[in-house]
Formats: sequence, structure tokens, C-alpha cells
Amino acid sequence: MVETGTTEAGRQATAALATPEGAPAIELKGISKAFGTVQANKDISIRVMPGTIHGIIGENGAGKSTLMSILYGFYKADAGEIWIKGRHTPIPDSEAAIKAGIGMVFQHFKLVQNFTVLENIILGVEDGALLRPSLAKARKELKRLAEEYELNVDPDETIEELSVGHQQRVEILKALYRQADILILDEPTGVLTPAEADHLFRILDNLRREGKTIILITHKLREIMEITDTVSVMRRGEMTATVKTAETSPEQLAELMVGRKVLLNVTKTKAEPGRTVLEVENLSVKDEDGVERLKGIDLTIRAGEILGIAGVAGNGQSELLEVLGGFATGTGTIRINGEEIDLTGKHSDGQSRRRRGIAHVPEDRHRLGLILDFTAWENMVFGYHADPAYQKNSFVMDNAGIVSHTAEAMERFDVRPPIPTLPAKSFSGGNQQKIVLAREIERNPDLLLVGQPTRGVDIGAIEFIHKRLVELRDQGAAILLVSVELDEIRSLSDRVAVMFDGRIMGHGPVESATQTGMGCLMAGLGGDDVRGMDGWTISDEAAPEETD
Amino acid sequence: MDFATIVEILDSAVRLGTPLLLACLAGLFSERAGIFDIGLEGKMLMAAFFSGAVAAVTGNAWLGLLAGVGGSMSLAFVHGLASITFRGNQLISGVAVNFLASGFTVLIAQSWFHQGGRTPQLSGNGRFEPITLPGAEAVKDVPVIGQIYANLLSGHSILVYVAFAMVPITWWVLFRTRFGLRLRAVGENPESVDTAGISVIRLRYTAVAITGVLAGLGGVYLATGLAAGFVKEMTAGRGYIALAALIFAKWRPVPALGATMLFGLLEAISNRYPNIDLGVITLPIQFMQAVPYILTVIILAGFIGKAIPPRAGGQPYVKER
Amino acid sequence: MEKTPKWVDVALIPVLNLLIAFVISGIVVLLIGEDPVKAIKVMVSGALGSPYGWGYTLYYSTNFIFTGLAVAVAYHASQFNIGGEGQATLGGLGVALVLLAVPWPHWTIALVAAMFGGALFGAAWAAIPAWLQAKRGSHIVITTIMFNFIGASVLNYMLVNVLRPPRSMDPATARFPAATHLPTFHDIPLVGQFFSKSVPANVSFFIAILACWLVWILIWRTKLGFEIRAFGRSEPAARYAGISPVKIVMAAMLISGGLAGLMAINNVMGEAHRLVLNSVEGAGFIGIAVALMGRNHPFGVFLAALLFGFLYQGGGELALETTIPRELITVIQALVILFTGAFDNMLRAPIESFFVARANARKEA
Amino acid sequence: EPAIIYDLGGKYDKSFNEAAFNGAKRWADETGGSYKELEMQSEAQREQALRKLAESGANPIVMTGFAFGDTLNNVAPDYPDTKFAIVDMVVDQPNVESIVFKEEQGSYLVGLMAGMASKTGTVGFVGGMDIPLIRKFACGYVQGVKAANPDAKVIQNMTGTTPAAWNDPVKGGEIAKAQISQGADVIYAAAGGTGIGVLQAAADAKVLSIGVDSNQNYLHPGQVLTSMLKRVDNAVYDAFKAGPDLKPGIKVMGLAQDGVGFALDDDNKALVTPEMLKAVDQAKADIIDGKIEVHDYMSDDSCPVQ
Ligand SMILES: Nc1ncnc2c1ncn2[C@@H]1O[C@H](COP(=O)(O)OP(=O)(O)OP(=O)(O)O)[C@@H](O)[C@H]1O
Ligand SMILES: Nc1ncnc2c1ncn2[C@@H]1O[C@H](COP(=O)(O)OP(=O)(O)OP(=O)(O)O)[C@@H](O)[C@H]1O
Ligand SMILES: [Mg+2]
Ligand SMILES: [Mg+2]
Repeated sequence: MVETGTTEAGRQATAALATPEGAPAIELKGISKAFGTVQANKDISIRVMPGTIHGIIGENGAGKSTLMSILYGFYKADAGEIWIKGRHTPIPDSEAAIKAGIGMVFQHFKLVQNFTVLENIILGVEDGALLRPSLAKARKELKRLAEEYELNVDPDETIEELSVGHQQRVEILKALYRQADILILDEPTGVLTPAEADHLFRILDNLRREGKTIILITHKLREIMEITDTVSVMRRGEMTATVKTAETSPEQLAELMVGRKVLLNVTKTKAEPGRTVLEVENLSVKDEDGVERLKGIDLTIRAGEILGIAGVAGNGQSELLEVLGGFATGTGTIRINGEEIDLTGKHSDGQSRRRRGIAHVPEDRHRLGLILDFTAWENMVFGYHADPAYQKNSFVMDNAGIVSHTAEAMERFDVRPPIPTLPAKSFSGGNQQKIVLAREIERNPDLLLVGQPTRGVDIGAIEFIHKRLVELRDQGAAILLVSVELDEIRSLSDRVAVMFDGRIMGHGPVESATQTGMGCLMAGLGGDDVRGMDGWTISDEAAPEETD
Repeated sequence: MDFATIVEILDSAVRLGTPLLLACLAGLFSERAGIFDIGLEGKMLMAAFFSGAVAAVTGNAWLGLLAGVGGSMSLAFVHGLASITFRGNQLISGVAVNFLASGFTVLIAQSWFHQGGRTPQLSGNGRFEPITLPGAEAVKDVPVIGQIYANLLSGHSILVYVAFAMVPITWWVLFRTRFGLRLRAVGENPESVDTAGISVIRLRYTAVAITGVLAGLGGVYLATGLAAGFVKEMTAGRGYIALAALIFAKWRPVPALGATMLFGLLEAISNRYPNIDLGVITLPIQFMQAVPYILTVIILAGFIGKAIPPRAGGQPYVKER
Repeated sequence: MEKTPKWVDVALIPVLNLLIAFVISGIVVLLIGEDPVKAIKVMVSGALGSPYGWGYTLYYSTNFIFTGLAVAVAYHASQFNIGGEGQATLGGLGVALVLLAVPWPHWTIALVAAMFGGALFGAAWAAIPAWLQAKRGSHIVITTIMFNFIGASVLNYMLVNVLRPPRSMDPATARFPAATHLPTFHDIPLVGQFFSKSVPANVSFFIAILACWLVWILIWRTKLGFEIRAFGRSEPAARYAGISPVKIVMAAMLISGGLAGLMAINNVMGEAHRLVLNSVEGAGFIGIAVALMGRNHPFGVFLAALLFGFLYQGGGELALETTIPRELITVIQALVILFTGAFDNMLRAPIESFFVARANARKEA
Repeated sequence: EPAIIYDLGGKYDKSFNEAAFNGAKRWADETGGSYKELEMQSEAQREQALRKLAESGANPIVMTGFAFGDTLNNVAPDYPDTKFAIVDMVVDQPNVESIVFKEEQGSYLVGLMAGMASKTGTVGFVGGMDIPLIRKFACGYVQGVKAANPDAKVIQNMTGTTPAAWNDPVKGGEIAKAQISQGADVIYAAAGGTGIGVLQAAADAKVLSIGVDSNQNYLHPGQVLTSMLKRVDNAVYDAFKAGPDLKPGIKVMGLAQDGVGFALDDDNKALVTPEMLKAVDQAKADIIDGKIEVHDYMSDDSCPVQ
């Protein structure tokens, strides 16, 4: 999708790296950082030449964001030095980073929600004690930047009214307004549609042409291959390799990331769908502000099949899971095993859903799936704690019984360490996810809702989890899988539906789904790529023409 | 009810509302910066004591004011230490500050003046006397306008005018200056401020210090403007009412003026009409005295619009767990 | 992360914080020109030096156990109940109404009825703030404070206009019938001989201990407790698990208010034998400090209540025997809340990083 | 050795307890004797304090405040050899002297003076809390005012319902101002520390005020019309002087016994006109003779005049 010109420029830059003339724009020497007992960065060194785009990849929790936050002065390193443009530049706080010409777009934006774009832009770099002149100046400058970089945003809009894509533009504008010539972007495309991501890459390419230095953190190997000049790989707090993009391959990078060859494909037999388990008709959900997040969804899942929901994060997938899981309200009809269930929240909640055989592995296990302060055994019954099996008598719960049940389940799901009395927060992300999975799968639900099952999970655990999900399917459960990782959707699902803007843009068998076709649907577009997919039903809402 | 009576009730409302207004604006600075403060009561009490004591000893109300504000600021510093530096629970710190003030004032007053936890009666320059605005005497018989000028606007102590002036000043500082922008930002999202290269800690301490000054002025007004000296527990819950007014005002300065004056008015009315005879039933005095509190609850119940506090309010800024 | 030993968290840090609070209190005593050593001696001998002192200490402790438990239960649901004062006031009204309405034949029956009345009224006084919090998001801290004031007005009205016996000077109810008087420690077989007739500590103390145990069962053994704790730790997760926020806030606050209201069986039924104005005397607020000190665990609350009972009785003796005003206790109380609550991280952070460093060093080795 | 226990207000409350303290001090100064004193810290301590003193051999033990009544009733029988005196309450025990004041009589006199001093025909009353004792004060006062001027209007206010009601001079001052703006030009304060604010506001507004319990004329010389004296000091002095021979029973301290009265000194000499003085002296004599009967609110929980 990126024009050849981009890679052309990349080659030139790579050549510059080969014969370094002048100092690197950024050089980190022996950076270490620990959060309590977690060693997030271990003795990391890295050099980035000016006018290049440097990619950083690594699994969740590898320490990428931490390293960049240190460079930006948000965290203080325990050890190590930072050199900028050949000079030793201590960066104790963000003020120093800004002075050194560094700008950063964080994974979680650092914007004031109820401020206008303009106010956010000038925050910290006002020209004087009074706001009026600063705002006027910023307004002019913003217009110029917008034209120069195609970064259009309404300066008087408040942040909370902007889409995530626009919020990201504000963050980039913030950096440019501060005249940053080193720009760090932490997972910028996770929240963007493919088209928006393309637009972003064009901008980055422009910036590179101007001689600015860019560090790009991403999980997507394709993006690395497309735009970066050099790439570093991080694993468990260490920098495992730095290579020229032109001299590597996605396979090699994946191997560097996880430390062994990766098989992303799940071996599974063809699905043998049985009776219909879930029927959803015209399901709509409004959020607290009255904004419609789900706009009339229809779908069915049968026993023994996995329906994958693909889409860019924030297009209604979370709301779909929440309303099915019983903790959001909506309108429309949902039938489970032919019986209609209440959507108003008045006669049902998460617990009554569970009693009807709906299990739910939530997207955000830290926030929803677990109580981090609770022990493993408490978490193992969380949501099912009212189950008669867990009661000793009509007054008290059978804690001892739950502990021993938990110990067995931990054994079966290979949770390490298998100690039921440890608080959940002491387990690693993958093991936390296994606790949630064990809890939800072990009950043989009729319908399993899974959101981002492998987010933040190491590759070994990913394989394990995928295997479990397929096993559950083979036992005759219906599974609704939501994931932003297209590869995961493709390898696990039997059928795929693509969501965009609260609607299902199209659905069909996984075999005929093409990468580009799904990409178009994820951006709400129809077109030839989409129409070429056999057996797919495409919504009328999908714009027939590919426009920008 | 004739017009003169209305003016008198309003006049009383202004006096009773002023300490609330100062405390409310004090709370506004703190809470806009993300530090909840239920210790306004204690700060006012401390200021009332120190201003009363020093004014009594020196005979100078201005020295009393300095001492009072100093007393209030020392408690503000304690609160800042707890909620900014040590990232403690801000509500708990506020409760402690209130207890500290209520014990400390009496303890010191007793060992200093031996008058049962009271300061000596102030007189003359030890008090902030009412100021007569120019021409007030001349126009006081002009109907309506003259009455309002002479009886409502004129004749308050300097601190009342300061409090009223603080409303536009607060608004201006908050919405028209760099400091205000940063202050509001740190209460909404301290990370945005931190990553913009501004010190969250310094900003929040500044806000807490301003809170100390304003709450202090409120206490000073109680002891040296309205009353003539300190009496134990003389704030009598006004800090809590100010807090309720702050929520009612949705953390905005102009509505804060309205809310505090409304509470002042309610108290003035219940002072004027201790029993209200509704014909069928006579509302007992105890009911009238509870009205401001009942009204606060009704307001908080959101029947008059929902208040959204500053998003980062009440949470310590923790970067690293 | 969990590398700090448990004893450091539950014992060492609170004790150190307490120590700091006491040292500063000592300095305050010095500042007002008194002798802190003598002050401590008076306090210790006055509160713990005799069965008589114990009789008072345990009486005060009983009050604080109830209000401390009240704060703790609400806190587990992440509700900060500052309304213990008002709830205990109304609890007193409930107890008084029950005891005056019926000629109870025996104290045991009267006690059960009074507990019901006190808890019911206390819970009712917590119900409105709880409902407003759960349904309308009104800040429970402010609403419970307001209900303290409103409660005072209600009690004043009831005592002056409704419950006061004709021509009585005192704004207080009539004396409860003798049959409803609770046995004091003096009346209890075996131990009774040690206590003089006049000690106010009574069987309510054992009810308070029972309440500690029941609260422990509730919080750590029952479904409801499980849900309360889950909701308190993470509201979004609780919603996910199908735990109704409204139900939990209401349940926790009603139990909390009920516990605060139960305090009245000690001070109103057990000691005063009638309801007077301001019978709670700040015990509702002390409950906050007690819960904080006790880390919201019933056993911790029990120990902290003993500590505050000691402070109260010792401090009272101090004021009786020396010229130190009773407000010193308020200052000590404030310092205890400040250091064990708000300044907790002051010691915790360095101590925890010490243990983390040690753990890391061990890992290296 | 005699002993005294002050109620929760504390011995420096500028009124009731302070009067008791003055009586004890006067006794000590005159006789050179020593006495014990205790300040109450909490409700539960009442009994503790009483027993403590009784056991230490103090005799007699004097306590101020009706709130002790209930406790004393329990404690007194345990110490038959000790004499007790309680102010403001009747306790029917063989070793207890109950000292009750006829505040309505003193209030009547100051009300009479207020009625005469008032030019507007409107006077004010500020009470601390709506409790029977304060209603008793108010009722006597209103009767006095009406005696001087049957058409006079009495504005009555109470400060609050929490203990803060006795310590809120700001509110006291504001209530006084509200009364002044309604025409009151003499205001009688029976509200503890709150009364200080009332007297202050009256002085600031150049109207007259009336103090209570102790002589408060000195607070604003020339502006306090008089003070209703409740001679708790005399009662304590007498009890101390009687020592262990204290006579049990009810001791009524009315005008006849000089138990209540009004203050006349250099500070208010100029304010009290000869006619006024004549009238109060006459009224006092009439009350003592029984020619005037001042209604006691406590006798039937109601007041005939408003
Ligand atoms: N503020 C913090 N306090 C404590 N631990 C932290 C903090 N931030 C990160 N960590 C821990 O440090 C490790 C590295 O986290 P980091 O956010 O740098 O990972 P990452 O590579 O950016 O992961 P992701 O791909 O999920 O963004 C993780 O184990 C994380 O839990
Ligand atoms: N966030 C803001 N930035 C700049 N000016 C503001 C902001 N909020 C309010 N103002 C301006 O401040 C003035 C008064 O503000 P205040 O918040 O006290 O009350 P308000 O105007 O009723 O609030 P609002 O209109 O926002 O509901 C108004 O002129 C308003 O336009
Ligand atoms: Mg990251
Ligand atoms: Mg506004």
C-alpha cells in the first residue's frame, strides 16, 4: 500500500547508516530500569541515525514503552546514558526532552479531554503568562502545520469530541509545534483504520525527507517492513538485535521476538456446526453519552463453530461483548438456545448469563476479568461465586473446596506457579489469562465469548490458548472470538464477520477471506477486493467506491 | 415584606456567605488541580484562631490576618505533603486536618490565654471594621438604588470586598492565564502536564498553597470581621457547606458565588424566620436549621444538574506502581 | 511485586507510624509547657492501671469497635462513610424508642429488641446517602456529612419536643426501666468481683466482639462479602461478574449504618440508661481512625479500638488530674489518623523498596 | 475539703461554669482553704468523676448542670456520709442539696428593664439551643418585657441543634443583626459563647444588649444594659462554706435569696435611668412578696406569653 518511493528513500537512509558520517541522532547507552521486582529494561543500547525511521518490535511487556518513556524523560532510568546528536544529554524530565528536540506520541494519549485542540497544543509552551497571545500564535502556526503535513483538525474542538485518529493527529501536532526533530510513536496504528495508517505513514515519510528522526513502535511486522530503515527487537527487557530492515524478513523478526520459530497456524479440523446456539437480531447499544455504538447487528453462531469478529479496535466489538455478557444494556433481540434473554439489565446480569451457559473471557482482563488484589482461587470463581457448588451451607462459601478445585484447574491449564493462594497480580500476563480461561472454559459453556484472547500473552501461551479454544469448539461449544489481530482471526475462526462503525460490514467463510478484502471492510469500504471474496455477504453500508 | 427587609436579609446573606465564598474558592483551586480537600473546615478554624490570637496580642487586625493565613497554610502544607508527596488518601488527610485544627486551636488557646480555649475579645484596630463606601450616607434615602448601595453594598469589612473581587480574579486566572490552563490540566490529566514538561508536584503545591491563603482569609473574616475573637469550633461546619457549594457550582467561580450566596441567604432567612408557619403546620426551628443541609443533599442528588468533578480529582499522581 | 513480608505491612509499619504520632504528641505536650513523661504515666495508670480504669477503657472501646467496623465494612465496598456519627445518633433514637415503648420483662429480650431498633435506625440513616451514591452518583462523603447535621436536628427535635418527660429540665428521654439495664462487668460472674459497681463496661462489649467475628465471616466467608470486596477493588470487574453496584453499595452501607447504630446498646442502653443530646460524642469520627489503624480487618479494628479506648480513658484521666486540656486527645487522634492513614507512604515506600532491593539481591545471588 | 465539678462547657465558659468557679475561688481566697476541681470530659465520665471525688474524701461535692442529675441519683446513695450539691436540678436523696434558680424571675427583671429601655417597642432574645432551660429564660424575659410595655414585641431565636450552637459567635452576631433590623434595640443573649457575638453585634450597631449568668457589663461598657445574674457563685460559695454540714433538700435561689438578679455597676450606670431602677426595685419587691407571680416555663412546659 505504500508507494515504492518510500522504500526508495529508505534505501538511501540505510546507506547512510552503513557509512556513518556525523553523530547518531539518538544514542542510548546501557539503559536499565526496574519497576519494583520487574526488570523492564536491562542494559539496553541503541543508535539511531538522523533522517531515518527506526522500528522497535517486541512482545507485550517487552519494555518498549518503558524505554521510550525514559528517552522522553517520563521515567527515570536506574542506569545508563542518553546521547542526543553526539552530545551527552541527561534527560531527567520531559522538559529536558522537549528542549533536546524530542517529541513523543504515547500509546495512551496524554491529552486533556475537555480542553480544546489549541489549548492542548500550547500546554507547557505558552509564550507568556497570558493565554490570548499564545492561543493566537498557535492558531496561525497550527494552520501552517496542517497544510504542510496534511494534519487537519479543528483547533477549537475539544478532545473528547474527536475520533482517536484525530486525537493522534493532535499529539503529532503537539510534537511538531514544539519543533521536535526526533519523533517517537508508540504503537500508533493500533487504533487506526488501514487508510488512516496509510495516511500516517505518508506523513512519517515526509518528516523523514525533512531530516527528522523517527522511532516507531509497533507489533505489526508488515509495517516494520514497509516503512522503517532499521529495526530493533526487544525481548523480556533486553535488546536482542538491531538489523537493517532491508536485510531481514518477517520470519526472522518473529523468531528474534519470541526466541524460537513460530508457527502461527493452528491445526484444526473442519468445523461441523450443529444447532444454532446464539441468534442476534437488530442489536443496538448506546453508551453513557447516548452515542450509538452498535447499530443494529444481526448474527448467528452454531454449536461447534468459531465466529471471528475482525475490525479496528473501537468499532463496537467491545460493546458487542459487553451486551452479550450482560453488563451493558441494549435493544433488539438475543436468543440463546432459542430462548430470548433480557437486554434491559433489569431482569438479567452477568450472573444470569452465566447460568444460561454463556461464558465470557473479556478483552481487558486487568480491568474486567480479574481482581488483581484477589487470590488465584478467588479469581477462579469470580462471577461464578454464587454457584451452589461453591457453597458450604446457606451462609458461607466453601473456601477450602474452592482452593483445592483451583489447584487442580491450575494444574490442568499449566498456570505457573500453581499456588492458589497467590494474589492475581503476582502472576505474569500469560498466566493471568490462563486463570481467566480456565475459569470460563472449564464449565463447558454453550457459548464462549472471547475478546483478544492472546493480547499480552507470550507465544507459548498463545499456542496453548488457541489449542484450548479449538478443543472447546470440537466439544460442541459456540465461540464468538473478537480480536484485532487479523492473523489470529484467520487461523482460529471458521467464519469471519468484519465490524466497522458499529455495523457488520460483511461476513463469510474464512477460506475465501483475503487480507485486502478484509482490510477494506475494516475501513467501511466495499469495492472490487471485497466483492471478489466467495461466499461473503456484504452489507449495503459498505461504501461501494474506495475513497479516502 | 418590604424592600428594606429584603435588603437587610440580603445584607446578612452577604456576610454569612462571604466565609463560605472564600472557602469555596479555596476548594476550587485545590480541586481544580486534582486535590480533594475536605479539610477546609480545619484550615478556616486554624486561621480564625491565629488571627484572633495575634490580633488580640498586637491589637492589629492586619498582623492577625498574616498569622491566620499562615496558620491555614501550614495545614495546607500538611495536606499537600500527604496528598502530593506521600500520595496518601486525600479524604483521610482532610479528616486528619480537621481534627488537628479542632484540637490544636483549643490546646494552644488554653495554654496561651487561659480563657477556656478562647482568645480575648478584640476591639478597635484588632478588628476589620466595616467600610462605608463613598457617598453611601448621602444616597441612603434614595429608594431602591440608594438603599441597595448604602445598605447592601456599603458597610462591609474589607475582606468581603476582597472575597467578591476574588470571583472575577479566580475566573480570570483560571481561564485566561497560563497558570490557570496548567492548573486545570493537572486536575484533568496530570500525565498531560508531566509530558508537557511541567512539574505536576510544583503545580499542585501552588494550588494547595492558594487554597491555604483563601481558606485562611475565610477564617480570618470569621474571627476578626464578623466576630470579635476566636471561640472554639467557631467555624461550625462552614467548611463542609463550602464544599457542598463547590460541587453545586460544578467547580466554577461564578456559580460558586451564586451557590455560597444562596447558602448565606438560606441561613439569613432561617435567622430571620426561625419558625415558618405554613398554616397547616408550623415548621419547627430544628427543621429550619437543617434546611441548608437538606438542600445540599437535594442538590447533590443531581436534581439540579449533575456535577462532574475534575477527572484526576482525589487520585494521587503515581507514575510507577 | 509482593516481596514485602506480611508482618511488615500489618505490624511494623502501623506501629512505627503510631510511634511517630505519639512522639509528636509528646512534643506538643512539651510545647504547652507540660511534662510528657508524667502525662504518659497518668494515662497508662488511669486507663490500664486498675480494673476500674479497664472498665472505662473497654466501655469506650466497645463504642469504637462498632463505629470502626461500620467504617471498615463500607470501606471494603470502597465507600467512605463519614456518617457514623449521625447513624449512631439515630441508632440511639431507635434504641430509646424500643426500650420506652414496651415494658420489657428481661434485659436479654430487651437487648435483642434494642439491637434491632438501633441497627434499623442506623441503617435507615445510611440508606439515603447510599441510595444517592448508588443511583445518582452523589458523593457519599458529602451526603453523609450532611446527614450528621440533619441527624443532630432530628434528635434535638425528638428530645425537646417529643420524648422529654413533662417538666423535665434535661433534653433527654425518661430513664429506661430497670429491667432493661444491661449487666455491667461488675454483674458478670467470676470476673465481676474485680470490677467496681460503677464501671460502665457492660455485656455490649461481648456483642461487639461477636460483631467483629460476624463481620469477619461476612467479609471473608460469604457470597455477599465476596461481592463487596470485589466491588470495592474494581467496579468494572464487578459489573463484568454480574455484581450489581447498586445492590452492593446499598448492602454495604446499610450494614455499615446498622453497625454504627448498634453502638447505642453500649452508650445509651448500657451506660446512660436514657438518651441524651450528643450521646455519641464523636465516636463516629473516631471509627474512621480505628478502621484505618486496623487496616479494615475486624481483628485490627478490635485492637485499634482498644488503643483508642485507652487514649480516651487515659486522656480523660489526664484532663482530670493535670491541667492538660482534653483537646490533647483530639490532637493525638488527628496525628494517628494522619500518620497511619494519609502519611502511610512516608515509611512504607522506603521500607518496601528496602525489601524489594533485598529480594532482588537474593535473586542475583 | 470541698470539691467542684464543672460541666462540659468548661470552667472558663464566661457564664455558668465560670460563675461557679468564681464562687469557689472567692471561698478559697476568703478562708485560705483549698478545694478540688474537675472538668468533665465526656458523658460517661460523669459517674467516674463523682465517684472519684467521693472516694478521695471530698465533702461536699458540688456539681454544675442539670445533666448530672441522673448520675447523682445513682451515686449519692453509695456515699451516705458525703454531701452533694447539684445546681439546676432536683435530686431527691437524703445527702443531696438541690440548688435551683428562679431564672424566670431574674429574666423578668431584665425583661422589664429591656421593655423600658426600648424606644422601638421591639426587643430580642437569642438562646443557644431549643432546650427547656433556655425556654425558661425566654419565658421570664417576655413576661418582664410585657409588664413594662404590653404592646412590646419580642423576637426570639435559637442558634442551633449541635453543640456548636453554644460556640458560634458569628451566627449569634448575625441573628442579633437580623433582630436589630427588625427593630429590636435591646437584645438578651442566653447562649454561652454564642452570646459574645450577640453582645458584640449589638455594641457595633449601637443598640443595647443584656448579658447572662455572670456580669457581662464590662464586655462593652456603656452598651450592655445589664446582665441577668444567676448567682451560681453564691451557691457554690455557700455550699463550700457549709462544708460537711451542708443541708440536704431543695434550695431555691430566687430573688428573695439573692440567687438571681441584675447587674448594676459603673459600666452600665449611665444606661439605667432612675425610673427604670425604681420600677425594677418595685418589681423585685413585688415578686418577693408574691404580688407578682412570674410564670415558670418548667411548671407546665408552656409559656403564657410570646
Ligand atoms: N508504571 C509502571 N509501573 C510498574 N510496572 C510497569 C510500569 N510500566 C510498565 N511496567 C512493567 O514493565 C514491563 C514493560 O512494560 P512496557 O509498557 O514497557 O512494555 P511494552 O513493551 O511497551 O508492552 P506493550 O506492547 O504491551 O505496550 C511490563 O512488565 C510492565 O508490567
Ligand atoms: N474552559 C473554559 N475556557 C475558557 N473560558 C471558559 C471556560 N469555561 C467557562 N469559561 C468562560 O468563563 C465565564 C464564566 O465561567 P464559569 O465557569 O464561571 O460559568 P459559565 O460561563 O456558566 O460556564 P459554562 O458556560 O462553561 O457552563 C464564561 O464567560 C465562560 O465562557
Ligand atoms: Mg507499550
Ligand atoms: Mg464554564
